[in-house]
Amino acid sequence: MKAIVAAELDPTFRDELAEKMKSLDFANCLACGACTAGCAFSDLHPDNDPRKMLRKVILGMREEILRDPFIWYCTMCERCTVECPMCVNIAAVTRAIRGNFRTDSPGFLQKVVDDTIRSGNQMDVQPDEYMETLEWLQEELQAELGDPDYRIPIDVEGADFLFGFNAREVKYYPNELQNILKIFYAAGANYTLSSQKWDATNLALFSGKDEDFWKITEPMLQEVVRLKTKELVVTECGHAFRSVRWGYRTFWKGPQFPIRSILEVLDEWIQQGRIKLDPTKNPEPVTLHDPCNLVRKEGVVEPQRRVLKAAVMDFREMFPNGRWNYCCGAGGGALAMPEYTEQRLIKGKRKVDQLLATGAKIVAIPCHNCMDQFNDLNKHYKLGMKMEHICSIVERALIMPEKKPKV
Amino acid sequence: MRLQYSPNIRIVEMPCSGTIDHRVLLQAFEDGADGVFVAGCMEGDCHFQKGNYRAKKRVNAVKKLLDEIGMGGERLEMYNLSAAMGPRFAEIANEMTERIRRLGPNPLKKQSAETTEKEGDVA
Amino acid sequence: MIIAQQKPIKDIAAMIADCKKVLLVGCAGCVTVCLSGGEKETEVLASSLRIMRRLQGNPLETVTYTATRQCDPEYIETLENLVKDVDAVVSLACGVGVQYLAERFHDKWVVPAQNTMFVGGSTAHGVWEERCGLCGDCILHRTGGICPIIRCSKSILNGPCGGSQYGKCEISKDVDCAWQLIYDRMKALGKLDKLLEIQPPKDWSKSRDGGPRKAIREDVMIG
Amino acid sequence: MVGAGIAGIQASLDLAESGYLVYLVESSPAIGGTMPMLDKTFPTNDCSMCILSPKLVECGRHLNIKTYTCADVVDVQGEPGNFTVIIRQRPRYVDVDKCKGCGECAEACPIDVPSEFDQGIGERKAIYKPYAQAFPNAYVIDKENCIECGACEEACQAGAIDHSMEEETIELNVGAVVLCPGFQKFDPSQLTYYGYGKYPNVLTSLEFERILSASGPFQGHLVRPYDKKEPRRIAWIQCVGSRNCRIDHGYCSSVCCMYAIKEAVIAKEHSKEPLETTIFYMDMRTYGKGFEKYYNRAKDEQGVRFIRSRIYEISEVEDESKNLRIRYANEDGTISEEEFDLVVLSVGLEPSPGVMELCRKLGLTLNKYGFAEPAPLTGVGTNKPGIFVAGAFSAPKDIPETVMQASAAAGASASLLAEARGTLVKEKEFPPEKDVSGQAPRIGVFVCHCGVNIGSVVNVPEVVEMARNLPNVVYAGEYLYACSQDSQAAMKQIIEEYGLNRVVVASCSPRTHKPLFQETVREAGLNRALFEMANIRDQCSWVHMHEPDKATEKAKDLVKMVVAKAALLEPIPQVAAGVTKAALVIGGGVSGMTSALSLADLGYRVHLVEKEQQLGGVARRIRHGLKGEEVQSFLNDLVAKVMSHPNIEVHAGTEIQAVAGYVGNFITTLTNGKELQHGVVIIATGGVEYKPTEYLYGESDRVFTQLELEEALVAGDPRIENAKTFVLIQCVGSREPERPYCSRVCCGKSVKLALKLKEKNPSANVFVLYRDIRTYGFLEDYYQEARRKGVFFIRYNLENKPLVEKEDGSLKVTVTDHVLGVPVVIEADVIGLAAAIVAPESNRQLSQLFKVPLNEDGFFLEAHMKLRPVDFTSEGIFMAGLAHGPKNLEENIAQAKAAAGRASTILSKDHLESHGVVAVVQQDKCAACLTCVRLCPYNAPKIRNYAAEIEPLLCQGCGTCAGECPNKAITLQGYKDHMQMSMSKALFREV
Repeated sequence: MKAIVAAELDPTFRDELAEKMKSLDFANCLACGACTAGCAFSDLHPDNDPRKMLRKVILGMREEILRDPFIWYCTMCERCTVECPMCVNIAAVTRAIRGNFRTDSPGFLQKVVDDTIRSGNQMDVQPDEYMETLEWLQEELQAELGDPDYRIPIDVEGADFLFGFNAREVKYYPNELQNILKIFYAAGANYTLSSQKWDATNLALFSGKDEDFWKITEPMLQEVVRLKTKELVVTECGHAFRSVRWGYRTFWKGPQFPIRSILEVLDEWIQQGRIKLDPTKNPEPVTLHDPCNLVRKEGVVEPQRRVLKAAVMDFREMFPNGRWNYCCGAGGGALAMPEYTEQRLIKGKRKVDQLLATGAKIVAIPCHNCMDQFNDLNKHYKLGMKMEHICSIVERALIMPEKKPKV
Repeated sequence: MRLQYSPNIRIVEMPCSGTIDHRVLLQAFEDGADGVFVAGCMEGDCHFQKGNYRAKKRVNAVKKLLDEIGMGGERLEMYNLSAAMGPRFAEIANEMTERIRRLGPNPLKKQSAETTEKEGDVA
Repeated sequence: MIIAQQKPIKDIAAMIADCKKVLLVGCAGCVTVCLSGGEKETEVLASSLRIMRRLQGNPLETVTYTATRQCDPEYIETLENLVKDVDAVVSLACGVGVQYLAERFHDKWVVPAQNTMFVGGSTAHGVWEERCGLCGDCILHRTGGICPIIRCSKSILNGPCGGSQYGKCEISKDVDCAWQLIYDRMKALGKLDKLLEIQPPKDWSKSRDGGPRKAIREDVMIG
Repeated sequence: MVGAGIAGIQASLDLAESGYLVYLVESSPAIGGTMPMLDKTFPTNDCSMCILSPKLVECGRHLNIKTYTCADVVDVQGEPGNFTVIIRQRPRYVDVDKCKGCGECAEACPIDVPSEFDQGIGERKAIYKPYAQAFPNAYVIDKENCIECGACEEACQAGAIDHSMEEETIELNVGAVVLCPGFQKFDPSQLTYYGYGKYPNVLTSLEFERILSASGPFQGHLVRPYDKKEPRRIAWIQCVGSRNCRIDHGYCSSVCCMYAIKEAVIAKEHSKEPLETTIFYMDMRTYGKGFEKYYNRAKDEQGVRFIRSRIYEISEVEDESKNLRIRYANEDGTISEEEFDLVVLSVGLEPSPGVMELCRKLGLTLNKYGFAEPAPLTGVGTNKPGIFVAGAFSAPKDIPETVMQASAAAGASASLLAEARGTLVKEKEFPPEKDVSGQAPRIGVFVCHCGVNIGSVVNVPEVVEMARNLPNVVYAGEYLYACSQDSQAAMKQIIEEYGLNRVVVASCSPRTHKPLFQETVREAGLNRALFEMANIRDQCSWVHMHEPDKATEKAKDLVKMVVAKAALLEPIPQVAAGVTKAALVIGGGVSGMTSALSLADLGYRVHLVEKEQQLGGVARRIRHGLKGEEVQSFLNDLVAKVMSHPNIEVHAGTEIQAVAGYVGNFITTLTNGKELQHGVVIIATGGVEYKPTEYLYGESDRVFTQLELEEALVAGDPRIENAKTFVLIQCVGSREPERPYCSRVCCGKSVKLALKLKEKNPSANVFVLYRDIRTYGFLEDYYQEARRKGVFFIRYNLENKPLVEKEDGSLKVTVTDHVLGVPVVIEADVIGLAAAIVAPESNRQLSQLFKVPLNEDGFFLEAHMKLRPVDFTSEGIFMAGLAHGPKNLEENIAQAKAAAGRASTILSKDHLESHGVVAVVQQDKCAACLTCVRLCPYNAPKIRNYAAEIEPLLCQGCGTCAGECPNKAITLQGYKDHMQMSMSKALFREV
C-alpha cells in the first residue's frame, strides 16, 4: 500500500457511513487489536484483518475502501467484535459499505437477490412448481404415515404458527421438508404454510442493500398478519432466521408477534412429551455446529443441544462453541461468490480441525448455507463424515404415535 | 529495592558523615577492621551544608597517616552518595570488599597471630 | 600565642624506638588552639604509634593525658603516678612544656612531639603567621604597629632595602615587604615624617643574646 | 471520617494533630482499607505494610481519634458546623478492650472459611483477625459461618468473647464530614471471555498481591493456588473492567498499569528460577512522579515484556496443567499464540453499591460512573457544603494522590471549624521519667521476625540466644512483628518486669520505626534516648537474601555493636520551643494562593512571596481547565480573595534572600530587605514550559507550544482561524534521556485542544501524534469524544519519530501509521508541540537556602513518595503544585490544600519539642579556639565567658563540630566518640 497523503483523505466518508448505519460507534475504535485476535480467519490469508479495514474507514480512505477485498472476504460472523470494549460492530460496517458504497458485488449474489425479489424465493421456484411439490409430498406422507386423509395445511388462518422455510427445501431437498412435516404430524402441530410467501431466506442480508432486503422480508412478516397466526417459526436456516428477526426488529412497524426457530419448537415439544424420541436410532457420535446467525447473533444456544441429547446416543461438543463458535467460512453470502471459493475452503480448515478433534461421525448443522459449506469441506478435506440437519436426525429417532391425533 | 551486596559490611549509623573523628577511624583499624569506608551525602547536598566536606578532609588526613605508619591508606575510603542511590551503595560495598580482599586481612592480625574468621573466606 | 607543628611520626617513633611503654601528654593551651597538641591530637598520635609498633612486631603500650597547661608546675603535678612505670614521656606541648616535664621528672627521658615554630596568630582557620620575635625591647610604636624585626626578612630598622617589587619582599612573592606595609600605614596615619628619624642599632642584650631571661614581679610573689 | 483506608487514616491524623476530635467510622472489622493487602507499593518497592503500620499504630493510639469498626453511616442531617450523624455498629461479639489478639480462640475454632483479606485464596476461622498488624488488635466473629460451638469462649482466657452483643445505633454530633470509603475492585467474572472463576489459573491482581505478600496464604512463596507449582510464565492483562463502554466502565482506573509492572518486577524477585513476565496493554499509563523511570527500568533492565495488544479471550489447554493459551494480535496485525502458567487480570476500581446508596441518601451528586467527583477546581468539595470527599471514592487514584486529597480534606474541614479548634481534644500525658543515672546498664534486646522479611533469612532464635549472654543484657526475646500493637504492649510490660534502663530493638530501618519504638519506651517511663535500633532487615535479610548464614552472622554482629553502644547511652532532656503562628508561602501561582487562603481561613497570618509583580503564575496562560472550567475567572477571584484577606500579606516582586531558624521559629529576609517571622514554609514555586529545540520550533511561526496554541486560539489569531490541518505532537522534551519523566498534563491538554479546534471548525483535520495517550481517570471520556469527533490519533515510537520539514513555505509532517504501517504525509498549517514541564532554575537556589533536596529532574524531593508527598524531610517545610512535579490544575489545588492541612498540624501547636540529639560543650575542656564557631552552618556555637556554648534549639545535631573539636570538649549526644568506638571494639571482640 503506498504512502497516505493527508490532503487526499476524505473525512466525509466516515460521516456518510455513520449516517447510513445510524450509529457512530465504530468511530470509538482504539485500534487495540482485540478484533484481529478474535477473527478466526485474520491470519489465514491476506486482507482479512478487521482492524486494518476499520482504520481505512476512520482515516477516510474512500478509494482504498472501495477496492478493499476485506469487504467481500469478511463472512460477517461478528465473532471479532462480540465483546468489543468500544461497542464497534465490524460486520455492520462491512454490510453498510457493501450496500452503500461498493458496486463490484461478486458472483451471482445480486442476481439471487433480484430473483428473490421477483419470485418471492431464492431459487426462483414458480408457484405452480411449489404447489405440485407440496401435493407430491402430501401423497408421499399419506403413504408413509398410512393416513389417507393427511393434508398439508396451506393458508389455514388462525393456526398456532406460520412455518417459513428455505427455497432449497422445495427445489433440491423436498425429503427434508418431508421429515419436518412428518415431525409436525407426530406432534399434532397446529400450523400452516403459505401459498403466497414461504421462503424466509434473504441474501440482501449479505448484499447490504436495505431496500432490497425489506422488499424480500416484509412480505414474510405480512403473511403472519394475513393468516392471523400467533407466531412465525423458521426452519433450520441461519440467515433466514436472522433476516426475519433482524428485519422485524429494525423495520417492522406492524402488530407484534414472536418469531422462533424450529429448534426451539422441537425442544418445547420434547419437553412437553408431544413427540417421543428413541436415541438408539442414532448410535453414532454426533457433534453440533453453531451457525453464527442462529447462535451468536440471535442467541439460540441451548434448545438445539437439548434436542440432540434427546435424539442421539453420543453427543460431543466441539471447542470453542456457542457464542464463541468459529464461523464455517461460508457466511456473508460467500457461497454466492465462486471467485472466492479458495478463500472459503481455507477458512473452513479451522472448522475441519474442530470436527476431527471431536471424533464424531455425524455433524448436526442447523443451517442450509453452512450445510453446503460442510458438504464442500467433506469432499475437499476427505472427512468421510455425514452432514445432516437436526430435523433429519430427529425424524430418524421419531416414535410415531399409534392412533391418528386430531388435526 | 533489595539489591544484593557483599555481606562483609558492618554499618555504624551516624546522623551525618561530619560526625566522624580521626580516632574512631584509627580505633577501628586497631580493633581489627580490615577496611573502613565513610559514606557521606553528595557534595553540595549535605543536609547540614558542610558535614561531608569536613568528613572528606578528615578521611584524607587519616589516609595519609595510615600510609605513614605502614597500615596503607587504601584501606580507608570516603564515598559520596545520596539516600536515593541504593544501587550505588551496593556497588560501593562490593567494590570496597574486592579492594580489601586484594589487600588481604588487617596486617595487625598477622602480627598478633590469632586469626579471627571474620574474613574466613578470603582467598 | 605560641604556634607549634607536630613532627613527622617517623621521627617521633625513632625517639622512642627502644621504649616499651610511654606517656603522651597533651596541652590544652596554645597547642590546642593551634590544633596540634590537644587531647584529640594526643590520642591520634598514641593510636598511630601503637599501630606502627604492632606492625613492626614490637608493640608499644601508651598512656595519654592532656594537662590544662604544661607551663605551670601544679598542672603537671598530676602526672606523678602516671610516669611511674613508663620508659619515656612524649610531650605535645611547646618547647616550654617539654622542658618543664624534663625538669620535674628528672629520672624520665622526655621527648618533644612538636616543633615549636613561632609566636603569631591565625589569619584563616588552619593558617597561622608569625608576628613577634620576642626581642624584649618593642619598637612597634615607631613603625605604626608593624614589626620589621620579624616581618622584614632582613630585620632592618631603617628600611626598605630597595629590593621589594610591587610591595613583595625579594626573597618570595608570598612575603609582604614589612617596610612597604609600614610606609603605607604611616602614610595613612599622616606620620610619614616620623620615619625620617634614624633608628640607632638595637640593644640586643634585651633579647636572648643576653642569655636566658627572667621576669620577676616582686609584688605578686608568694613567700 | 467515613472509611478508614489510607485516606481516612491520613485525614484523621492531620485533623487530630491540628486540634480536632475525629470520629473514624469503618465498615470492616479493622482499619487500613486495601493497602494492607498489597505486598509492595510502587515506585519505591517499599513493603506496603511496613510504611503503613506506623500510621496504623499512630492513628489507633491517638487520643483524639475515636474509631468505630464494623460500623456504617446510615444518615446525616444538619448543616455545616452542626451535623447529626447516625451510625449503625454491627456486633463484633468480642470486647475490643479485653481482647489481647493472642489468637487462642482462632486455634480452637473448628470452622475454616475463605479469607476475604486473602481474596479467598487463604483461609481464616469463623473467629478471626483480618491481618497481623490490624488495628484494633482484636478478633471478630463471623456469625454466618459460626456454629455457636463455644470452643472460642472456652479458649479465651481474657473472657473477651460475648455472643450476646447486639447491633447498636450511635448518634454523633460533628461539624464536618469527610467521605473516603474507598473503592470496590471490579469483578471480572462478568467478562466470561477471560474465564475468571472457570479457569483456576486466572487470578485478579489483588489475589496475586496476596500470593506475593509475606503475610499471604503462601508466605510470599510465589506458587499457583491451583497446584502449588512455581509458575515459569505469567501474563498480566490490562484494562479489565476499565476503558470498556460495553459495561459502562469507560473510564481509566489510573493505577493498574503501574501495579502490573510492580507485580511483574516483584514476582521476578520472588522466584529463584528465571521468570518470564508479559504485560498486555493498550497505553502504558505511567504518568506519576518517578513512574516513567520505574517503567523504563522494568522494560530495559529487568526484562519485563510489554506487548501492545488488548486480549480477546483466554482459553485453557486440554491437559491437566490447566495452563492458559492467549491468541493475540501484534501491532502489525500478525497473530501470535502463547501459553502461560498464570494470567493476572489487572482489575479496575469501581464505586461500591453500598456507598452509592449512602450518597444518594445524602443528596450527593455522583458522576455517570457512580464516583463522587469533587466540585470543579475545589479538589475536595462536593455539592453539599461541609461534606468533603477524598481518595478513590472521588475518582480512581494512586496512594500519593489519595494521601494529598486526604490532607486537603482535613485542611478544608479544619478551616470550616476554625473557631472550634482545640476545644474537644486531650493532651498526651506520659508517666514521669525514671531517673536511671548511676544505675548499671540493664539492657533488653527485642529481635523481630518482621513476618518472613527477616525470619526467612536471618536465624532469629540464634541471634536472640547470642544476645542473651552479651554484657549488660538482662532480657532477650523474639517477636513476629515487633512493631505490632501487642508486641509494643509486651515491650512495656517487660521493661517494667526486668527493670530495664536501656532498650535495643533489632528489626528494620530507624527512619520509619525509631519514633514508634521511642514512643513506647517513653510510655514505659524511660527517656527516649535510652533506645537504639539495629537494622537487621534492610542491612541483612533484604540485601543478603541468598546467603542466610552470612546474614545471620552479620545480624549477630550488628546486635553486638548496638548493645555495646546502648550501654553508654545517657538520657537527653527534651527542649521545648515556641511556635510563631504564621506561614511563609513562596510562589503566588494557583497552588501558592490556594495554600495561603486555606491557612488564612484557619486563622494564621500568611506571608505570600511572589517574584513577579502580579499573582497568578503559569495559570495566567490557561483559558480552559481539562473539564472545560473557566480558569481565568476562577483565577481572578482567587487573586481578589488573596489580596483582600486580612490574614494574608502579599510581597510581590521580591525573592528570598536568606533563611534562618528552624521549624516554629523561621526568620526569613526578602530581597527587598523585609524580615519575616514564621513557623512553617510552603514552597509553591511552580514549573516552566520547556522551550523545544525539536520539530522546527522557533524556525517557523506556525509551530506553537500548547500554551502558545491555546493563547492564539483564544485570541482568534489568523494563523489558527484559517488553518485547515493541525498536527499536535506529544512528548516533546518529556520521556527523553535528558528528562526521563512524563509531564502528565499534555495528553489531556492536547485532547482538549483538539476538541476546541474541531468545535471551531468541524471540517478541520486534526492529527494527534502520540507515544502513549495518558488520559487517566475520567479524562478518558474526552479521548473517546475526540475520536468520535474525527480527530486522527497516530502512534509513533522513539525509534521512528515524526519528521517535520519545511517545504517551499509550508510544513510537511511525515509519520508512519501504527495500524497500516505506511507513512502518512501531512501538509500542516499549524503544529502544536506538547512541550514538557521543567523545574525552574530558581529551585536550585531555594534548595540551598532551605537545605531541602531536589530529585535528578530538578523538582523538589518529598520526604516519602507514597505517604508524605507534601512534606520535606526537614520539619516545618512543605511543598505544593508543580514545584513537586507536573500535574494538572485540579491536582495542584488538592496538593495546595494538603500542604496547608499538613502545615496547620504544626501551627496549631503552642510549643514544639526539639528531638534532643544536639551537641553539648564541656566548658572546662574548651580552649575557646573558635573551630566550632567557624564550622557550624547554623551559627549554633557562641563564645560566652571564655568558652564555647551551643544553643540547643539552633543545633541540628549534625556533629561536624564534635568531630573536629581539638580538645574533645564538644560531644554529640547519642553519638559520642566512645560510643562509636565501643561499637567497633564490640564487633571484633569475641564474645
